[in-house]
Amino acid sequence: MGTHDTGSPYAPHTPSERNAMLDAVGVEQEADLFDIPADVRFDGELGISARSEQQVRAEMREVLGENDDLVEFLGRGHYDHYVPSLVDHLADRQEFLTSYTQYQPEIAQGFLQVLFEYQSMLVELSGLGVANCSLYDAATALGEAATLASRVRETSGARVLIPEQLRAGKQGVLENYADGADLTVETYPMADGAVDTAALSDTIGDDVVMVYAESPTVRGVIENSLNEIGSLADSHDALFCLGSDPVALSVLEKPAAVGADVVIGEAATLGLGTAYGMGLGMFATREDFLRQVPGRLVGASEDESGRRTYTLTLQTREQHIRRERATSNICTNQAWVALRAAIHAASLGPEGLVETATDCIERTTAVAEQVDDVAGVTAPVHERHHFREFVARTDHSADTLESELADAGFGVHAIDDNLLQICVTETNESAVDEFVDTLQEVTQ
Amino acid sequence: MGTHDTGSPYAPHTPSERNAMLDAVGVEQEADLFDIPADVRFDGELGISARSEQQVRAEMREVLGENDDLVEFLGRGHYDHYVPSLVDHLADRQEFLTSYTQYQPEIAQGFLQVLFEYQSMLVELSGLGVANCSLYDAATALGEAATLASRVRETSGARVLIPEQLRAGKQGVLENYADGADLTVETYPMADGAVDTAALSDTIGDDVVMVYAESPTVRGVIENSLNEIGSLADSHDALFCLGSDPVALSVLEKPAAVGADVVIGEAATLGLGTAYGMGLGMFATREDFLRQVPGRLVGASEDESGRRTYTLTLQTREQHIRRERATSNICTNQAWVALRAAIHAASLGPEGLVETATDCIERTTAVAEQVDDVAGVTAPVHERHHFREFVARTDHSADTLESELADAGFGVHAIDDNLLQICVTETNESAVDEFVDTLQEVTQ
Amino acid sequence: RYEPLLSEKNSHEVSVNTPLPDDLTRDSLELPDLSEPELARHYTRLSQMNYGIETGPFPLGSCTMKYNPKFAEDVAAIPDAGVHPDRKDRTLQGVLGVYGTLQEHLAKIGGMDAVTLQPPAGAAGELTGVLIAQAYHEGDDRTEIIIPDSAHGTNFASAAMAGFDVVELPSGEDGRVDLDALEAAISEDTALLMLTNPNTLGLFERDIVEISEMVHDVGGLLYYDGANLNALLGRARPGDMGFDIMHYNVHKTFATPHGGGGPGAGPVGVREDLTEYLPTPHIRGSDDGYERYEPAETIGKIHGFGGNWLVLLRAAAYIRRLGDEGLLDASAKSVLNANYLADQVDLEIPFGPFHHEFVASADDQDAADAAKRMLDYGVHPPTTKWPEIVDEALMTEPTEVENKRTLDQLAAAFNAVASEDDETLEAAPQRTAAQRIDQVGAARSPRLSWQALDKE
Amino acid sequence: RYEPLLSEKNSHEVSVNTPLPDDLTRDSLELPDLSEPELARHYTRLSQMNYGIETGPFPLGSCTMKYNPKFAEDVAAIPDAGVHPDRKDRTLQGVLGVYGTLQEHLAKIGGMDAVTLQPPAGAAGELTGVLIAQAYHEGDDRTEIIIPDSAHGTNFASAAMAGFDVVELPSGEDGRVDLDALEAAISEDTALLMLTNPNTLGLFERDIVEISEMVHDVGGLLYYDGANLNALLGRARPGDMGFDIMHYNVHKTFATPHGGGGPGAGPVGVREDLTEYLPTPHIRGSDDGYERYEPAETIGKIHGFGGNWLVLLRAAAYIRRLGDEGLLDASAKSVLNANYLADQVDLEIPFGPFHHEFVASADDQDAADAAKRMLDYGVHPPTTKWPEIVDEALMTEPTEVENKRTLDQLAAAFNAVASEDDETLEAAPQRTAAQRIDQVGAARSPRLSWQALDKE
Repeated sequence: MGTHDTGSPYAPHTPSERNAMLDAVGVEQEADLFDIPADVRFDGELGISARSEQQVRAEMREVLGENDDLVEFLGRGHYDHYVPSLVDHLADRQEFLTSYTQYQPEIAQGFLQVLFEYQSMLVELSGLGVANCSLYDAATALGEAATLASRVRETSGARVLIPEQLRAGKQGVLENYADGADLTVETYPMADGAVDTAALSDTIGDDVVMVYAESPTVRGVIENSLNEIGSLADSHDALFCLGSDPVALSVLEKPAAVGADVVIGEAATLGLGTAYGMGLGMFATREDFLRQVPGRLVGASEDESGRRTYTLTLQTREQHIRRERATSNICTNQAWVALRAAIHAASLGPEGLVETATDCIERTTAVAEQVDDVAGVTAPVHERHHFREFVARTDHSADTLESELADAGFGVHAIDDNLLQICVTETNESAVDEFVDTLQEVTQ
Repeated sequence: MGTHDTGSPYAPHTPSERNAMLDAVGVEQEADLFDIPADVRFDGELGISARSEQQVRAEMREVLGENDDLVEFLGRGHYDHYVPSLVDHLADRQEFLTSYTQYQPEIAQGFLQVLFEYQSMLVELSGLGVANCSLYDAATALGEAATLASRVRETSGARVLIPEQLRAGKQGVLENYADGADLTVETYPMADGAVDTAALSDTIGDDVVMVYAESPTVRGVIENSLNEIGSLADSHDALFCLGSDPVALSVLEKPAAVGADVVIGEAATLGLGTAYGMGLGMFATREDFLRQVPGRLVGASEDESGRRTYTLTLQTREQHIRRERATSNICTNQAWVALRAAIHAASLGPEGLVETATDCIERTTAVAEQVDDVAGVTAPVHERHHFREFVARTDHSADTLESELADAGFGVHAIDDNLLQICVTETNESAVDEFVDTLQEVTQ
Repeated sequence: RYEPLLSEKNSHEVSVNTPLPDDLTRDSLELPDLSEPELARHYTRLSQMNYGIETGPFPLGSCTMKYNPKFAEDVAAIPDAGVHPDRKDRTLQGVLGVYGTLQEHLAKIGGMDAVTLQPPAGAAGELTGVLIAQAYHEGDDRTEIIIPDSAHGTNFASAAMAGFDVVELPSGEDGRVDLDALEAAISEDTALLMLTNPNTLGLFERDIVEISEMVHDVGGLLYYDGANLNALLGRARPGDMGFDIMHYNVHKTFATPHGGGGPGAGPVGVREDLTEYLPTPHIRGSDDGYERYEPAETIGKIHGFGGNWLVLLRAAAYIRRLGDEGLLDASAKSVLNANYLADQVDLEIPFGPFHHEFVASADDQDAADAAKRMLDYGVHPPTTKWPEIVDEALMTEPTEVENKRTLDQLAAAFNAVASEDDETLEAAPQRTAAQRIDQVGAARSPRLSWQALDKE
Repeated sequence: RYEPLLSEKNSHEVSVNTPLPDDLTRDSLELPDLSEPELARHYTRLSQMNYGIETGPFPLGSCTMKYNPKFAEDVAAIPDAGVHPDRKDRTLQGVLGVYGTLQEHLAKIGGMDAVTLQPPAGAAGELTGVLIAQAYHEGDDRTEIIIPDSAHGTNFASAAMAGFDVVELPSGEDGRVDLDALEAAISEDTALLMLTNPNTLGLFERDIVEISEMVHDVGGLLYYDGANLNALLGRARPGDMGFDIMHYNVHKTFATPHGGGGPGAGPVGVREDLTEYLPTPHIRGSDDGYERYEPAETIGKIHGFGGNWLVLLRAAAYIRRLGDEGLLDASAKSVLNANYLADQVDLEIPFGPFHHEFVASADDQDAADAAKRMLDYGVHPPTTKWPEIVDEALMTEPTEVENKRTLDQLAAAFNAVASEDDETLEAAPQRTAAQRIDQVGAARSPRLSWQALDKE
């Protein structure tokens, strides 16, 4: 408002200040400072009209209000957990939110310590020796795992094996990362929603760089052959990369104990809630691969006074120093989302985390039973243990059901002609009864 | 969650910590520390069941969702102005929000300076020499003005004169304050929505302690005889107390210039928005009444190093020191709301504030014209200048119209058999056309 | 650390031009004129010169500085809470529902029959209570209110504001009400006896039943100052002790933020036969949901509208979060914390057994100086020099939100300061944003605005 | 100032008991176990040991640390924004509408024909652009990407990640692209030339039209690194200069918070004939509103879902807030600020005329030490020792959000440090939460978790 109302409201110059500055640099107007040849100068209008803060807020509320009101029973790699109020309020402190990468650690001890604590939590959850302080999301983390595998593996090879049931986006990102490293991505079969280890055994060979498996899988199945997969990979000098998430890992067997060399996954299951797929790439690996880890690492150190401090470390792996020989091109990462996840995990504590995860098992079983009770619907399709979500088979077209449920205010996945996938957490469980009733109606 | 899940989630004691502490004080359990005679011990249940944070938030959203969705054209002493995002974000910093009264100024310089700046803004707006750093609301500020008047007036007297058109709640609070000071409250007539100065002249006498007038009035009328009222009061050695608000004062003649001895009003027109009547009592007065001011005052000082600092001052006026001889019983005040108002005012700046106020004049005129165009409706009823709101007369029962408009999603005041009052600011102006259409329908 | 005033950064005088006649408007307005980035830094830096409950312990006796749960802020920000009070009741069932439920919860907690939420602070609650007593006694010629010498200053001021004479009751040697002194003070002129229990020394008034009978025998009423209610949550209720009227400090007991001095809320509970005196409007359930009504003998208004709604809303959320078990635990841990801290502190504590707070004596040190020195140890000091019944009082209330480590840190600060000399204390604080501030000078030549500074 | 690790405060090992068979679960989990008040203090204190843009100026060259408007945070918190990506398009018109509009706005700002919002950061944007170039050249045997020596490190790494050979282009004596060197580097093997303009010295590549023709003549494409776009807002557009592909750094140019390192977002714009290579899904308007579709020749996925949505949403709000006039003013004031600050600084600035940033030389001082010493003057230092074309570089970008007073304060810090001796610089910083940190030692024996510390 007022004096600052013309131009950017975030440029603080008063007219007299501006004039004094123009005088100091010896020009009449800012335009005189631009050294842009006339033929590439832009004199047109962009056609974006300025709005007041109040107007933009109202407009954005209105536009976003175009989203239908749905109770979402959606998962498949992006999940909603209740985020404690504490997380928002602390993460929004400007000292965290508006700070930069910690290249001056002496005035960034706070963020560095949070990231160090985040890494430590992942070390506990994965059982592996080192975790980085974030990648973009699970998919890019999987891509980085493959390129790490190609760098650290002693024998040559080009194949990366992934399960046939996998989120398409994850596979797509992996393929883009793999291409540049001259890797090829192949799928191996699954049986009843889990890894078909016999088939995997047939497929694997010494030219396999990395085997990827998930638990829980994209269909919510808790994989029961992780040990076997780990051994298979190991026997071919292939890395075993396990996909999971911090909530599941709080109760599942430690990845390190089943032979995982890398753990990736979606750590935004803590701290963020649904955000149209925005995520937080978890990445942990064995200590001996330390110098091949992509992304930033925070380490403990001492300052001149001998006190413990924290700093970004091993930066010679990174692009701003090693350039084309860097372990990855990642620079801007998801640090603030990692901070949110760390605060959320701390807020739950070990009991809260285990309780949340246990609920994801018990609740899913209970809801699958309810869904199974609907005439013409079978659930879960896979006779497996489930986490958060499960697949149901119906006599109807899944697409039609998805549409009809959306009209009734519920979101589910149609994953195949007759398969629906349903995800339940503490944030939508109160709507389960109503959902099941509606499912009953639309399948009649 | 977890260990802290039993009992208060905000008591941090782990079982082992608790035991160590019980050991140190030499008891088995906390109950042993209570020295409550058995006959007044409560062993029953309160019957309030504990809920998770998620549950309470959901429940509160649900309960508050029982409010109908109305576009409110409501004012009469409680107003909605757009509060910039900056206000929420800065005021919510815990250093402000969770701090105590500034009895240790050395670690409370931040809040003290904000309150000092708030006082200074009110000094500019009122033209008076001193402003306190908040009272509860306009009504209690009016009550305090009356008791101040009874203390500072040199001749004896007991009558306080108030306009006949006044918010009932304001009069009610004033009467409670007046009673204890042995004052009586009397109304004087108004003519066409403004003070009937002839009638006031007839009513006033040397036994009048204080004359109160408002601009804008409860009906949104800008009073045009303030000078005359000020002179009348002065000629009887009565104090002239003017009721207004900071937005209006940014364009209206300075209260000091029309002879006001005290300015009170609702300063939560800045910084708070509608909050079911929660407010911020503005209180400014002449410097010579300084030692009779109710509430807290922040003053500038120096610290040992000679640097300028701020501190609560003149505390000998206050109850915690002077007890029954205090200028008021007020202790806890509305400091944080004052902080919000100060940030809001700073955010607008002088131009923004004047613009907001000017809009309150121009917009109200325009909307009154629109309403006047509705067949059977006359607006404004008073041939006066208006601020934010105006009164309209209809052929119908105002109560019925109020009800029908509520059903259609609009809130207005029914203030008399055939009078509606309508308030418009930047927060509801976008709904004016729809409102006028609806008014047309319900008055057909 | 120093942050200039807004007015020193950039001030701007604008001309005022409105559609109004010139004689109704001012010519110009001069106020600070800064952009959002500059303001964000200004207030952020100022906040960094301020100590809040998340900065560290805040053991101010009688103030009950608890941690304020973050979720309550989110509850207060629910858009449906931002409504105007002049809506019709039927369109306002959300707000009225919260009022109705909170009234019930507070009534249960205090053992009262009805509760008004209108008083915007504890002192306003006191005035409400005093006015209710006045209305109840109407026709009688009861001019006196009895208040112990150790009571909060607001008790005295509130009584005086309603026109009563204050009769000060000297404390007994054990720090509690002296029944003989009470006997001497009490009479047919007694309208009200105002008590805090536990009192400001943290002591439970063991003779409360007898006191209640004495007051009621002369036809007076008994008022409970809720400042120390945190000690009794779920364990004892003023209503059960014979109190007729009480106020609750929701910004103390129910963890709503103190906000640098306010807003708070001071709901008032009464026994059944005083219900009709409550301020108007009162809220009650009806066939059509909740409704506002005017009690038959109402004392009228104590706040222009319905009180500090957003504070009440936070308290409602807090009470529901804790429930019976949480409230019971709050009193348990607040009393444990006070007793543990007292045990660790090497100072004399003349009176006991205390509950949620204790008053230590700084002995031959000046308590105010000792407090300033505690600032240098990074903690907030206790309330000082009050109640006067203890020499150089350090009135200390850690509340239930502190853990053992923090209490140990606090005790270390107490003990370190106790061993220091007067010179060190008088020179304190040294490690704070500002050094010792000249409060006498500030009061001697008051400068209360930047305009006053400009005049110098 | 020192705050213990969460694990040092209280750690707790819980047994894991679930309905799962034991062999699928871990036996126990050990993590910090603290209550909300303790956590609130922990993170609040940590925040107090961190410098943000509201703490003071943040003139990191190439980083564009702007003030992040508060209202954009409120926009990102609108409940309707918190949705799952697997909804059907017709139930997701709100999100898709924001995508559609932001795509259009960015296209206009960059002079591009289509924009994807999927890349979650600038480097991901680069990779996207490189993959698009690769797809465009499919069948050709173009193996090289040319990058100036002064370019951001990510350019090199992104090119390499896609399997290209990097050809480094030496800067000319004037700090710009040397056309002769380019002529020598360019060939039929050239897939892409990646440029920043203004470059990292703040200089506009005056020969950009000629450069563009040279690249296009050999069949290569031209890529614009958007890191410095703030200098050109509304004044020049990469698309008009001949760039075929570009990325935008919304966390730089469009004032979304850097978040201590991320998240950002790196939308990529392309000229019309590259539209079909964009990542999938892309968003377009249709008769039924907005829809997601798979472009015919898509490079596939660059993020598992649709990118960093909540960052994009903030940027969308910022762009709408500023509009044409605000964007034009942002570039004006950012360039004015850089030039004014440079004028006040008593250091050599070898190259010019610069725009939004300048690179000064610390001369015979170590630039990194000089930066540490600047911390003692309460400001954030510039980027140091890069680009290497300037000895002991201090790469400085104040952005448009600083006022004259702050720029003067920054200049005073530069100048004060410039006059100090090496000893002082090497001992710096002294007035910060931590003193100089041993980074060499941290890398030599990495301790990257509290578990690693426990092992010591």
